[in-house]
Amino acid sequence: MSRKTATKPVTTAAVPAAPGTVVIEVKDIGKRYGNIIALSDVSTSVRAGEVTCVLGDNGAGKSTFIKILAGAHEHTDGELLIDGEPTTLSSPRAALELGIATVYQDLAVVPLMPVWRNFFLGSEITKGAGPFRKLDVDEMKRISKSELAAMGIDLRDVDQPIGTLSGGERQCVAIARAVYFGARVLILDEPTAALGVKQSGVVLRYIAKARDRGLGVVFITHNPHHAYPVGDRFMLLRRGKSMGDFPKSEMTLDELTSMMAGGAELESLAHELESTLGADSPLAQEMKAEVQ
Amino acid sequence: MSRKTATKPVTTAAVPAAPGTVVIEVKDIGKRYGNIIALSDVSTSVRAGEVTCVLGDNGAGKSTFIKILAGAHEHTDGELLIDGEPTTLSSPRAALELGIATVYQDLAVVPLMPVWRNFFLGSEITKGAGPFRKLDVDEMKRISKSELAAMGIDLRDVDQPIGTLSGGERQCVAIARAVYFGARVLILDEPTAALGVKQSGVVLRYIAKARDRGLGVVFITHNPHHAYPVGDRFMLLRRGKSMGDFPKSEMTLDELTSMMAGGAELESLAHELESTLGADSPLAQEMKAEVQ
Amino acid sequence: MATATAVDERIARTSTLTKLMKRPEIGALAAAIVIFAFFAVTTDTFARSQGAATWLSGASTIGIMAVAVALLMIGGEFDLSAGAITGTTGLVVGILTTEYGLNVWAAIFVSLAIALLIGMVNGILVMRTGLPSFIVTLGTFFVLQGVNLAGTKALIGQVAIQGLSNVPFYDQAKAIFGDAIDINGSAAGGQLRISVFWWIGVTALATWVLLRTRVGNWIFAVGGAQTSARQVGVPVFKTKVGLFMTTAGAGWLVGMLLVFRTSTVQAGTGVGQEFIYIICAVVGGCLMTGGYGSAIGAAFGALIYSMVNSGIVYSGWENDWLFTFLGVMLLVAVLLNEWVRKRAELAR
Amino acid sequence: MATATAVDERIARTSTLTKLMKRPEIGALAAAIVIFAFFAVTTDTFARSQGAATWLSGASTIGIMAVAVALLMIGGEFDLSAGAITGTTGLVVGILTTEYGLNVWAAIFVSLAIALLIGMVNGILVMRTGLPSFIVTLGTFFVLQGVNLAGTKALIGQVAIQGLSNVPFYDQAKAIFGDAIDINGSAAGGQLRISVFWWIGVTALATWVLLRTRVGNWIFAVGGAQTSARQVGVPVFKTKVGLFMTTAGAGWLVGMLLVFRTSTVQAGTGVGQEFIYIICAVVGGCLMTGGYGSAIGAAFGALIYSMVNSGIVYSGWENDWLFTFLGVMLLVAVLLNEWVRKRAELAR
Amino acid sequence: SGTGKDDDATKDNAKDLKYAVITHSGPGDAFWDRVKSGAEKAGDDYGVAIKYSADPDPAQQSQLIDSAVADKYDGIVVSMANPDGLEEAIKKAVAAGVPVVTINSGVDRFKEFGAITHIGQTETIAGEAVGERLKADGAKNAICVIQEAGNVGLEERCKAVAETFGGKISNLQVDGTDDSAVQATITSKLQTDKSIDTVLTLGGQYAIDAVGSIEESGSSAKVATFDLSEDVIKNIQDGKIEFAVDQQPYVQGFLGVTTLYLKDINGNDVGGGQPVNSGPAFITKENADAVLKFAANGTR
Ligand SMILES: Nc1ncnc2c1ncn2[C@@H]1O[C@H](COP(=O)(O)OP(=O)(O)OP(=O)(O)O)[C@@H](O)[C@H]1O
Ligand SMILES: Nc1ncnc2c1ncn2[C@@H]1O[C@H](COP(=O)(O)OP(=O)(O)OP(=O)(O)O)[C@@H](O)[C@H]1O
Ligand SMILES: [Mg+2]
Ligand SMILES: [Mg+2]
Repeated sequence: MSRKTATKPVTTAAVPAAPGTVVIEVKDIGKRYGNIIALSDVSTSVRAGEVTCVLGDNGAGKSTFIKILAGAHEHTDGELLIDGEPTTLSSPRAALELGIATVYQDLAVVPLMPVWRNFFLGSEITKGAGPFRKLDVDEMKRISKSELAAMGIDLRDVDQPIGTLSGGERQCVAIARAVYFGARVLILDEPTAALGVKQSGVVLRYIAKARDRGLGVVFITHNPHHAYPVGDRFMLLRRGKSMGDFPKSEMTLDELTSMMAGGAELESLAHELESTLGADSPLAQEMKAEVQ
Repeated sequence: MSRKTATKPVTTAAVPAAPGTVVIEVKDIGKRYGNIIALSDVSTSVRAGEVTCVLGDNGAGKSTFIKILAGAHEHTDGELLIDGEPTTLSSPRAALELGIATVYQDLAVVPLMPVWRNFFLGSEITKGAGPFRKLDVDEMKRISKSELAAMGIDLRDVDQPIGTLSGGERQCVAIARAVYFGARVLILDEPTAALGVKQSGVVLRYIAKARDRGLGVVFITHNPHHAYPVGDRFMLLRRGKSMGDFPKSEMTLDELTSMMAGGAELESLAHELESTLGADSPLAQEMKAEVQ
Repeated sequence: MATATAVDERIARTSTLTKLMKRPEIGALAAAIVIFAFFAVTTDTFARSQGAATWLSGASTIGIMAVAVALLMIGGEFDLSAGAITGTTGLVVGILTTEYGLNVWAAIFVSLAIALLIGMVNGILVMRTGLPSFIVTLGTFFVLQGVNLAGTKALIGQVAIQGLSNVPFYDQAKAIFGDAIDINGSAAGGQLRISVFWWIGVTALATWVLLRTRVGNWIFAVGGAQTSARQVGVPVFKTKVGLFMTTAGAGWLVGMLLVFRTSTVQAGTGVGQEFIYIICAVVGGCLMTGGYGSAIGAAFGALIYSMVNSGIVYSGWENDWLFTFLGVMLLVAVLLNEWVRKRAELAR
Repeated sequence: MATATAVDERIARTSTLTKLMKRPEIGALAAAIVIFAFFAVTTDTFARSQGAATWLSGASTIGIMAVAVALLMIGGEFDLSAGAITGTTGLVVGILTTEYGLNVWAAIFVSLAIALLIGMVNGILVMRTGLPSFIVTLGTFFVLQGVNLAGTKALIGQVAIQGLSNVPFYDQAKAIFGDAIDINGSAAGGQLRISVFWWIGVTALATWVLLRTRVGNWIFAVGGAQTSARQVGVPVFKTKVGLFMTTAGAGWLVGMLLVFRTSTVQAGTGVGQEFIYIICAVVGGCLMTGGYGSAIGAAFGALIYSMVNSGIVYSGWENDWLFTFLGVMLLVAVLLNEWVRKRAELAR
Repeated sequence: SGTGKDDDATKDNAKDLKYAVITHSGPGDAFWDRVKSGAEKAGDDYGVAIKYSADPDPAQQSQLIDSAVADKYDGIVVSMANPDGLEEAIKKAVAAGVPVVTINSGVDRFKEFGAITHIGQTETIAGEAVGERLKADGAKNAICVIQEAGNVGLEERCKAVAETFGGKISNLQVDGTDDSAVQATITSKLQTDKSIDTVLTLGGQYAIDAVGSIEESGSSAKVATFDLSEDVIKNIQDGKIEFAVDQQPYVQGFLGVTTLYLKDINGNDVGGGQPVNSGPAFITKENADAVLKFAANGTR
C-alpha cells in the first residue's frame, strides 16, 4: 500500500500524536434538532492509540454523537475540545483538515459518480502545475481498485457509478476511503453493518492496525463480538444520555453484551425464543447467556 | 395486535398455503444490468412454512435475486413460477397483490414523509364511503406507533419525517410494515444489519412466527448466528452463481459460517488477526474455528 | 412492553401552535400578511373593497393553476404546457361557438375533453419515455402555442376571438364562469369575481385530497422517492398521469374563467404564464425537487404575486421599474417565508 | 490477494466503442446528426456554406450560455438571470461609451465586473438563505429586467443603444467579439462568426474542467449529493458561488458578442432566453436534478436548437406553425436522444 | 432564379419570384398578422411566393435576413424597429444584389442602407397624431398601456404621443399574454388615480380589456386605441371606445411586396427615393360602419 503525501491535500496535521494523548475531548455535549433532544450531557475523550467503542440501542444518539466529532453537525450544548482547544467544527472539511476522517452510517457517497471519483472526492490526486494541473486519473483508479481488493471487494470496474454497487460494496468504498485518508482520528459508524464475515474481519483488522499506528479510533457497532476484541474503552449511550465510559479491563464480553442489549428486558425475549426455536438454539442460548 | 382485513387492500391472496407447498419457484434465473451479469443460473424454491436463507459475500447477487422475487426488477433470463404459473412480475404492486411483502436493503421509504404515512404507504386505511372516503389517520398513527413499540422502538412522534429517524429506527419501520402486510411470502434483505441486539432478537422472533403461521420466508443476512437458528434451507450465492441449496439437517453452524466466509481464504486472515489481537481474542478464535 | 409514554424526556416542548407552525405554507402566509399590511398602509385603495376585489380577481385565475401545478410539483413533475392550455381551451370554445355555431355548453365540454386528452398525452409520454417532464411538456407547450396561433388563423382568419358575447346561451356560461358580485351594492364599490370562489373551492379540494386521501399520500410518495413508492406498491403511473390530467383540467377551468370574463381570447393567451404558476407554487413552499409542499401555500403564493402586482400600481411608482419592484418584493417574500419556516422548524 | 483479474466472468463484453457510448452527450450527438441530415436533404441552402454559417452563428451565442448553464445544472442549481445579464452587460457597454464617452475597453471591463458581481450575489444569496436557486435568480432576473429598461430609459431616453459603431476603438473590440470570416473568399459565400470560435473554446474549456480537474469533480458532487459532498470535505460554498459567477461571466461574454455583432442592444435583450439555455442543456443530457450531464452535450443541444430554428426557415414552412414544428422537432430530438442513450446503457 | 441584380426583364416569368417578409413582430401579434395577410394577398395576386418570418430580437432578425439572402430570395421586405441592429444584414443583402424594401419603422435610415423605399408610417407619426387628437378632445391625464415591456416600437409610440399631447401621460406596463391581468392592472390604476380621463392602448385586444376595466372601476375615462378588430369597431359604434388609429398594416404588407414586384417586372422605383406613407387613419363613430366588414375579415 503506497501512500504519497501528495494524495492527502486536505490533511495538514498528518502526524498522529503520542499514544494516550487526548486528541478530542467532549464535555457535557448535547444536540437538539428543533425540539427533539437527540443527545445531552455526554462527556468522554478520544485518545491516540486507543479504540473508543460507542455502543447503544437504536436511536440512542450514537450517530448524532459522531456527527458532532466529524463536523457534520454543530453541537448545541456543551464543549468540544480538540488538542485541548475549545472548538466548534463548522464543516467536515474543518475536521478533515485536523486529520479526522469519518465513515458515516449513510456512507456519504454520490450515487451517480464513478467509484474512483467517490473514493478521492475532496482529496483528489493531481499532476502537472499551475493552470494545467489535472487529475491523475490512472493513479486514482489504480489506488481505489487495489484498496478495495485489499478489503476483499473485487470490483468489475471502478468506473461504475457507485449507486449501482451492492450495499456492502458501497460500504467498503466508504471505509477504504476513510482508512486511506484518516491521519489522526478515524471515526466509523456501524462500518460492518452490511458486510460479510470476511469483509468484517478485514475492517476489524484495519481498526487494530490504525490504533497501532497511533490513531485515535471511534467505533460504533451493534455487534458485541466486533466491539470487544478491538475496543479499549466502551461508552454506552441510552436514550441520548451517556451511561458511562468503561475501560476494557473492567468488563467481560458477557457483561458488555448484556449491557448493550438492555439487561432485564431481554430476559423475556430469551425465554420466548427458547420456546420458539428450541432450547438448543444458539441464539436462544446466547440471549440467555446475556441476561445471565 | 388487531388486524382488519380492510387494512390490506392490495392483498387479495390473504390465506397462506399449506406448509411445504412451493409458492415461488425459480429456474435458471438470471439478471443483467447492461453488460453486468449480476445473477445467472439460479434455481431454488420458496415453500410455505419454511425459511429460506440466502447467504453470500458482498456483491454476490443476493439483493438482485430478491428484487426479482419482489417484482422490483424483471429477470432477464430463466423462469419465475408463482403457484406453478410462469410469471414475470411487472411491478412490486403485482407481487404485493400476490401476498409477497418485502423489506428492501435500502428500505424503500420516502424520507420527507411522516413515519405513519410511510408505514401505510400503498395500503392506506380509509373510512367513509364514495367520494368522502378519507384516510383514517388516528388509526394509522396508533397502529404504526404500537407495531414499532412491539419491536422495541419507542418513537417520540410518528409524525416525524422518516428521514430524520436513526438508521435502525428506519429499518424497524420497514420491517414492521412488511410483517404487518405480508400475507403469504415475506422477503427480508439484511433486516438486522442496522439493528441492536434487542431489535435483532425481535426480528428473528417475527421470522419464526411468520413461518409458523405458514408464510414462506426469504431471509438474507451476513450473520450466521442469525441465519442458522431460524433457517430451514440455505442457499449460497457466490459471484452471481448459486453454490447450491442445503437443508438445515445437512449442516452445522460451523460449516455454515465457514461456507459463508469463503473457506480457505479466511485462514490467512485468522492467523493475522491472531497475531494482531492476541490468540485469546474471541474474534480470532471464531475465525479460526470457522476455517477448522 | 410499553407503547407510549405520556411525557418523553427526549422532547423539549410542544404545543398546538408549534404544530401548526410546521406546515409548509406558514411562511407564505406570513409573507402574504406582511405584504398586505405594507400596501394597506402605504396606499389608499389597496385595502378598500374595490382594491381588494381587483387583486383577489387577479389572484384567482393564477391561483387555480398554481394549486394544480403545486400538486404536480409535489408529485415530482413540471407542466410547462399549463399556460398554453388555458389559451387552447378558450380558443376552442370561441371558435366552435362563433365560427361553427355550436352550443356553448357543448363547446365547453369539447374543450374539457381536449384538455384532459392533452394532459393524458403529457403524462403518458413522461412515464413511458422516462424523459424529464420539463422537456416533454416544453415540447407540448411549443406545439400548443403553434396550434393556437396557426389553427385560429386558419379557422377564423384572425388571431383573436371576436363577437363571443353574441352567441346563444353565452349568459348562462357567463353566470357560472364570468360573473361578478357587487360588494357594496354597486359596481363602483368593487366587484368580487366568481373566479375567486372557484379558486377557494379548488384550493380546499386540493388540500383535502393531499392530506386526507390515499391519492394524496401517493402524490407525496411519487414525488419524494419514486422508486421507494413503486417498491411499496404505489401505482406510480396512474398517480402521475392523473396529476398531469388534473393540471390540464385546471387549465381548462381557467380558460373558461378567462374567456367568459373578457368574452375574448387571443392566440397568445397563457403563453409565459406557466412559469408564474411554478413561481407561486415555490413561493408557497413547494420544493422544486418534489415530495414537499402544500396546496394552500400555492394559493398564498398566487395571492402574494397578485398583491404585489396590484400594490405596485396603487403605489404609483415609476412604471418602468415595475419588474425591479416585483423582483425585490418576490425576494423579500421568499426570504421572509424561509425565515419564518426555519424559526418554526426550530421551535416546533 | 489478487487485485484485478484479466477476464471477469461477471461482465458480458466491453469495447472502446461501447465505453464511448456511455457518455451523456451521445444521444444529443445522434439527434444533431439526424436533424442535420434531415434538413440537408430536404432544403437547398441548409448544408451550403452560407446556410451553415447562419445556424452556426445562431448556435454559438446560445451555446456558450448553454454550456455555462449546464455546468451550473450539473452543480444542482439554476440561473434564470442568465439571459438578462447578456442584456445588462451589453447595455452597460453601450451606455458608458455612447453616452458618457468612456473608452470601449474600460467599459468592457466595467461590465465584466458588474456581471461577476451579480453572479456572486446570486451565489451567496442561494447558499446563505438556503432558498432554491430557481426562485432567487428569478428575483435577480426581475430586478435586472427592470433595471435594464428603466435605467436605460433614464440614462439615454430610449430603449435601444444607437450609434455604438461610431465610438473610438469600436473596431478593436469588434475584431475580437464581432468579426466574421469569409468562408468562400467573399461575404456572399457565407461568413463564419468569430463567436463560433469562442463557443468552441468555451465548450472545450468547460469539458476539460468538468472531466479533468478537481473543481469538475466537485461540481458533479455538489449537484449529485450535496450533503455527502460536504461530508467528505468538498468546499460546497466556493464551488457553487464559483458556478454562479461562471454563468454570469458567460453572460458577459455573450453580451459582448451580441453588442459588437449588431452594434446595438435593446433593453429587452436576453429576456426569455434563460429557458432556452436550460432547454439546450437538458436536450444535451443534463439532469434537472443535478449531478449528471456534460458540457459538450449542452453545446450539441444549442446546435440542435439553432439547426431546427434555421431549418424551419429554410424549409419555407408556414411561419404560424413555427412553434409547432419547433415543439415536434424538440420532442423528436429528445426521444431519439433517450433511445440512443438507453441502447448505449444496455450495450455498454 | 437569379439574384435579381439585373433590372432588365430577365425574369418575366413571375412564378419563379420569391420574396421574404421579415418583421420584428412577436408571435401572434394582431397588427403584424395583418401585415402578413397584406403581403400574402399581394403575393397571391401577383403569383409570387411569399415567405413571412419574424423575430423581435434584432440579432435574430438579422439572422433571418442572412438566411433569406443565403436562400436566394428575389427581394426582402423588412421592418426596422432597431436600424442599427439590422444595418449589417441589410447592407449585406443589398450588396448581394437582393432588393430591399423597408416597412413600418426605419424611415430615417432606409436610404443609407440602400433600400428601394420605405413604406409605412413611423411610430412617431401615428403617435404624434394621436397626441394631437387627444389634446383636441380636451384630455388632461392619460395612461399609455404597454403590453410588452421594453418593446422598442411600443415605447416610441407612447413617447410620440406624450410629445404632442401636452397633458400628463404615464406609461403602464401590463402582461399582454393574460387579458385578465391586463384588466386588473388597468382597473387598479384607474382606482388609484381618479383624475385619469383617457386610457390609450396600443393594440385592439387591450382596448377591450380597458373597456372592461372602466366598467369595473366605475371610472369615466375614455378609451382610445391603436389598431382595429371587429370588437373594437363594435365598441366604437357603442361609444365605449372614442377612436382607433388604423395604421393600415395591411397596406404596409401589400405595398411592400408590390414595390418589389414592380421593381422586378418593370424596373420601377416606387416613391422615387422618398418614403411612402401608409396611414394613419382615424376610425370613429362616424366612419366605423364602413370598416366593420374589413375588420371582420381580419384585413383591417
Ligand atoms: N443497477 C445496477 N447496475 C449495475 N450493476 C449493478 C446494479 N445493481 C447491482 N449491480 C451489481 O450486481 C452485483 C450484485 O449486487 P447485489 O446488490 O445483488 O449484491 P448483494 O449480494 O446484495 O451484496 P450485499 O451483501 O453487499 O448487499 C454487484 O456487484 C453490483 O455491483
Ligand atoms: N435531523 C433530525 N431531526 C430530528 N430528529 C433526528 C434527526 N436526526 C436524528 N434524530 C433523532 O435523534 C435520535 C438519535 O439518532 P441517531 O441517528 O443518533 O441514533 P443512533 O444511535 O445512531 O441509532 P442507530 O443505531 O439506529 O443508527 C433518533 O431518535 C432520531 O429520531
Ligand atoms: Mg446511527
Ligand atoms: Mg444486498
